[in-house]
Amino acid sequence: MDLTLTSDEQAFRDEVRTWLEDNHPGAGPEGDDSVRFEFQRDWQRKMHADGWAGVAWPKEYGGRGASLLEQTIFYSEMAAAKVPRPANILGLVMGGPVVMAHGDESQKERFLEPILSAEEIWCQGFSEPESGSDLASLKTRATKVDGGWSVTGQKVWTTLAHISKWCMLVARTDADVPKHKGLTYFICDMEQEGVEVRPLLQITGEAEFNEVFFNEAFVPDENVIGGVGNGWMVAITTLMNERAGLGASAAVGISNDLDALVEMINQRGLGSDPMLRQRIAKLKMGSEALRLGALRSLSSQIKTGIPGPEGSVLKWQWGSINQELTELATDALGSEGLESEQEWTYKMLRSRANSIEGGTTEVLKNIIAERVLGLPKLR
Amino acid sequence: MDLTLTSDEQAFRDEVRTWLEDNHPGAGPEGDDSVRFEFQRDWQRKMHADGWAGVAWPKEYGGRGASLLEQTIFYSEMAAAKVPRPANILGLVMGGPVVMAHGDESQKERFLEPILSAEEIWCQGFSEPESGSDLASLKTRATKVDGGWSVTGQKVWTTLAHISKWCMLVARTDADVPKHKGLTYFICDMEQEGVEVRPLLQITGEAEFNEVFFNEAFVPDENVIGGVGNGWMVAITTLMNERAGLGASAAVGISNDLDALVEMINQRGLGSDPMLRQRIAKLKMGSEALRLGALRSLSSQIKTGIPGPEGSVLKWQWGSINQELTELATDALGSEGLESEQEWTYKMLRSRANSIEGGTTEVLKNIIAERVLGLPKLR
Amino acid sequence: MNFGLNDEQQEIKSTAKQFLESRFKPDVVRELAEEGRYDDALWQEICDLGWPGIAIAEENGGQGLGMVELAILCEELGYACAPIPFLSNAAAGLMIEAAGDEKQRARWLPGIASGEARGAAAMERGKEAVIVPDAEGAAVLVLPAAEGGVLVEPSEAEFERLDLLDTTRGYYRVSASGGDPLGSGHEGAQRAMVALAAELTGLAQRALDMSVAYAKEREQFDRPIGAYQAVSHALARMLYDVEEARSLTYYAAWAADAEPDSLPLAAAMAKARASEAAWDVTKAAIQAHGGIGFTWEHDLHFLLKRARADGQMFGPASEHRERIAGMVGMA
Amino acid sequence: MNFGLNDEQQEIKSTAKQFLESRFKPDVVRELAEEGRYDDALWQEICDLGWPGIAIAEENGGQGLGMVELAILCEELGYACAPIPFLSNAAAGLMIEAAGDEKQRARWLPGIASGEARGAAAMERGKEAVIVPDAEGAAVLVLPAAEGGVLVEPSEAEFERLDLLDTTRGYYRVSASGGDPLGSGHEGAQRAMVALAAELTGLAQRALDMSVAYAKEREQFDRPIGAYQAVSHALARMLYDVEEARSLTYYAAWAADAEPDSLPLAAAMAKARASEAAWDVTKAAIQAHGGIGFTWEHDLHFLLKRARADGQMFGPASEHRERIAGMVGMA
Repeated sequence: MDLTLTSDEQAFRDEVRTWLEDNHPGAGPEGDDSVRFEFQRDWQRKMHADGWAGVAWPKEYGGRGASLLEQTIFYSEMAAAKVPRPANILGLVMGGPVVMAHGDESQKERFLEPILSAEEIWCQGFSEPESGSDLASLKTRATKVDGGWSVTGQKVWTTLAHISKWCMLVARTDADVPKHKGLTYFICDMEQEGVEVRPLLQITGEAEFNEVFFNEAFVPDENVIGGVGNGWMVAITTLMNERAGLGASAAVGISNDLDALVEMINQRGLGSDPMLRQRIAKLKMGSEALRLGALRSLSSQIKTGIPGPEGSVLKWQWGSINQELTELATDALGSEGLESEQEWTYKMLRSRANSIEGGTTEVLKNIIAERVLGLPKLR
Repeated sequence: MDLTLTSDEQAFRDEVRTWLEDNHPGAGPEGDDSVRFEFQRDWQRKMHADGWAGVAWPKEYGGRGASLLEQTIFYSEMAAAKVPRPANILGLVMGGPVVMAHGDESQKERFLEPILSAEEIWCQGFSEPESGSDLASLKTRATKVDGGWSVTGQKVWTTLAHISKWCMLVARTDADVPKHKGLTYFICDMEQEGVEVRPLLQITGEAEFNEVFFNEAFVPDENVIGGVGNGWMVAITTLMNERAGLGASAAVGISNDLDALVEMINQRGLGSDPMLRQRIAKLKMGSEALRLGALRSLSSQIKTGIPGPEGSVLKWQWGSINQELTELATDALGSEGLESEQEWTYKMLRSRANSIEGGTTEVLKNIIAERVLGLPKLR
Repeated sequence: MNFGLNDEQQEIKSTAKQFLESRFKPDVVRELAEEGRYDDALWQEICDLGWPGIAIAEENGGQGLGMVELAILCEELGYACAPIPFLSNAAAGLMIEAAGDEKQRARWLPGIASGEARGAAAMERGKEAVIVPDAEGAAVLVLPAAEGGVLVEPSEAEFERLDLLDTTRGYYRVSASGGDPLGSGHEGAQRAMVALAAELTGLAQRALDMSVAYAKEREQFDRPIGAYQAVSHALARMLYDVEEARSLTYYAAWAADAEPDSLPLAAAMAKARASEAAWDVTKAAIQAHGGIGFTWEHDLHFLLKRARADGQMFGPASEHRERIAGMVGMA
Repeated sequence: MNFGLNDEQQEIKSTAKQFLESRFKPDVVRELAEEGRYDDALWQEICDLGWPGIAIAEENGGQGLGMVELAILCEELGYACAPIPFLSNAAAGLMIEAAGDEKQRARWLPGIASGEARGAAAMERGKEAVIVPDAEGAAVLVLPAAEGGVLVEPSEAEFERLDLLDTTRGYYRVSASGGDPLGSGHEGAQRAMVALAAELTGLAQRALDMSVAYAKEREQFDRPIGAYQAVSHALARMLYDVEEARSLTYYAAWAADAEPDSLPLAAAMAKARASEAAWDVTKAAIQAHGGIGFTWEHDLHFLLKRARADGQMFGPASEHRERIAGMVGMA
């Protein structure tokens, strides 16, 4: 056990840190979504120019080929430096990896480079109104037509859909087999008539997500990933990619917010309030346990080569800590915490989704019970 | 809505109060179980002599025929005066009522009076090691023999078994029908060779409960209650009796303990500790909510004539408040709270069973979900 | 002893529920909340029903009923999440009736009771610039002062509309100096806290009912989600919270009129418990609904946000608990 | 960077687990706990393995390994719920090594390392009459003093055996005056807190493992209770608690040797989190077991009671949280 970085690891961290210092794009412009998006796209281009966009991607596909630990260092440093997310985040962490893992050579040729360069933005079409936790029950249908597939159905919670070129779409291609088996994974062109995107307002008043309606949208055969009928398996791999390595940078985000919270409390002269002190200490322990849990999980993944199911614990921890942290902030603000324009109030409302998005806490507990503890499956 | 007592109700309360003042037996002797038991038996005899033992029983069976509200007043005053329990508590609140509801005339003749007078103590043989929450899965078997039934099996959590004359015993008389249907309710004589009672030590070190082993114990036909095969229905009625009306007196008990706790905290100079103050306030609210919830439930039962499923909420509240209260006490005691001889430490350990005994909290939540909220039954 | 509603109270409750259900349909509430306004015609209807004066003495132009009846209305208004300037007016009435002299009562209570000259009360104690719901359009403001409160006419006050997360009600920051002092004492504020607790109880009950309905209907993995203990036990816990809030609230409402010595403690308990219950229950309701509960298009967030704002009025639960500890003898 | 055990540490862990499993079988633990005594032969075996000196420098007669290795042993001893005078001796060693002068180290550490002349340390800071585990039979006692600690020989101290709920360990109330003062500083106590946190983590892990095994095997309503979310989600929560305790504990153990500046905060976090985790998890384990978990004949209560006693040593979690708040800048 040794939490210090080796000299190689330290050199990598220093390289990242220096690069981030030299290239930090600043807080970015205020303004509407499209202004913000252009800012993030420029940022990703800059990252890509210096070989940081695909930090986790193998070199042969234009990535940096960083090790798991290096990826963790990179994401943590990004979070610590408070740089923006790259514009094509879903392409980088899901779309690219799924094409690399399950795509054929011509798909790799076609799709990978524009992901890195942010020329083509990606979004994810898994969730549907009727199938949230129960992904395999999805109803969007793809029917075979000449040269491809005709897709009809509705997806929801689709981040970035309105600016995306490609959608990672899972649809039912065979209704006559058990529900996990009839699914296929497509890369669907969003720029066509059969695709309609509507913004989905959240309780915060923002539209971070979209609903996407497919009405006989066309997907050519060459955009099937992993073969017809293998959609479930391909999608599950993608979802696991979503989890891996994000724990450590999420912990950095929490830690940043906790620092800001302590400062806010002190500024208001509440730093000696015994109840606030207890709650801050609990958050500190939670935040540190999250950071350390992510490192333990990473160490084990480096050793064994496979991401363990304990990623579900990290996601659960993160959501619950973030909810407690932002609620504490609005509590400390008193009636100011009721104000719509208060950043902490926004964060508190936004945090209510943390126990739903990317796996509800209930589903995470099921996963832990079944896959970590080995308890019998709920029938 | 009017929480004040009517003049009749007030008169009844004053009568109870005066009688308790005049007849309070004191704290009773220290000493072993049998000394304590004799003390409680004497106390019940005194209650019976003045017509208070069967306060809820109809007059025709030697009871006082008190209304639901009067019963509540009576139990609450008992709790407030901190008098001991009558020795034959299970006979009074379960055995008698079940005989009155389901017994035939000769059974009423035979069993009721000795319950009131505490000549014959009763215990309850429902739970088994393999069937805790799932009562209907019980395995104790009664086989037809000449003139009666031969019982073999094991019961557990049997309070007072070692001093009981009679056991309310549910056993399987027909293994060939679905599990709820093959049960029969017996009154089994504990004073026979086929019955062996072993004390069951709890984590407190006490033996409040027993295990009872039946080895071809004999029960004559005339001791079947409610007919062969009707044991489930009879038992369920009995269990409902266990809940009704106890909420209010349980709330008085909590309130007494809360007063004692505040006093203890003040004595130790901790009354200004902000965290203790928050926790005490929560307990006060919980304690009051329990008292008031019991009164609401009672009012509704008086109006509708049937005890509602909200009794499950009261039991849940009570258990959780008592666990928090006793844990707070041991927290406040610091390292003194580790001492085996500390009364609060005993109470804290004992309270861990509050969420298990008389319906686990998990089962109570199921009942609330299904019967109060009308949610679909867990399959 | 009857800790249930009597026939007349039951009648008030079901009439109110029915009326509010028909008038404050979800799309009406949504429209008003999104536009941050009230519907004058609906307010007029409610005035015609005599609700604003329900707990005001007949001699002051009210119906002369009590706190229990007012709590019933507030609970149902909370249940409906009705955008209506009811609560602040009722609070003003309670405060003036409790601590006003004869002249003050005669001057203001008839208008408050009829709703024709509304009052508005600060829902805080002992602060300087205070938040007053529904201050705009009120004929009189009840603001906190060192000892009890003070009556201020709108022309003597400055106010600014606040942009709070709860848009089902208008909130204003009011500052004023001087004014016409009320007598001392906190009874009026305590009564107003009970009314607020009743509203919170109603909000929580609504969130629970919506969740139960959703859990019966929504299916995942081939069964209704309400058949999973992960969901059903969470709903049972919501019931637990709502029931505790309701017991303490109605006890406080009853005590206000029948056992005034118990009111300070009872009101603090009701407010603290109902604030917490409504917040916890509305949060849990969003969780039970999953993604859809997090959308603007679903109605839950109006309940959540109002629960948050209500919970803050007259101070958060922790402040009341601190006082409760003192009242039960912690020293 | 590797936040996992290296091969040597893994070897220590599995050897310790295997050894303790074979020696401290449940009926052995039960017998010793019920009689409130230790088994000298078992202690001798542990001494022969060199465990008491694992973290003591070689020059002082120990093995010269570090806090991580000591934490591994403590976790396994907690897992076994072993009645053995290990922890107090280890704590004494840590305190003397951290704050003793050369003479004090030379005099006491070899005996502590070999286990032939045990030490015993008060697991409290800055009090008068303190509780010292395993004081009887110790060659030297480390007691708290105004600045750091003081070494007292048993002949100079009065002690009384206490009847505490945890009977897997001997607790004594010790009072003494004078003695041989150690240097100042809290490092030794902080290290001892980490050892204690490791024991608590082991206790919690054991309670979780027992609960998981029971939930797989126990059937109610025709299925294993572990198939019900009411049970399985509670067990998932127990895992959450255990994992947080373990992460913070091993971090603190690593920091003690590698990053001493982080130790004060890390030790406080480890102790606070592990105390709470062990208490919550052992309570939840009883609940998961139902009635049988509440019986004396089941082994869970030994874990519960030791978790309670350990949690109290060096002060309860709330005290540490108060200090943590200060260390993260609350002012």
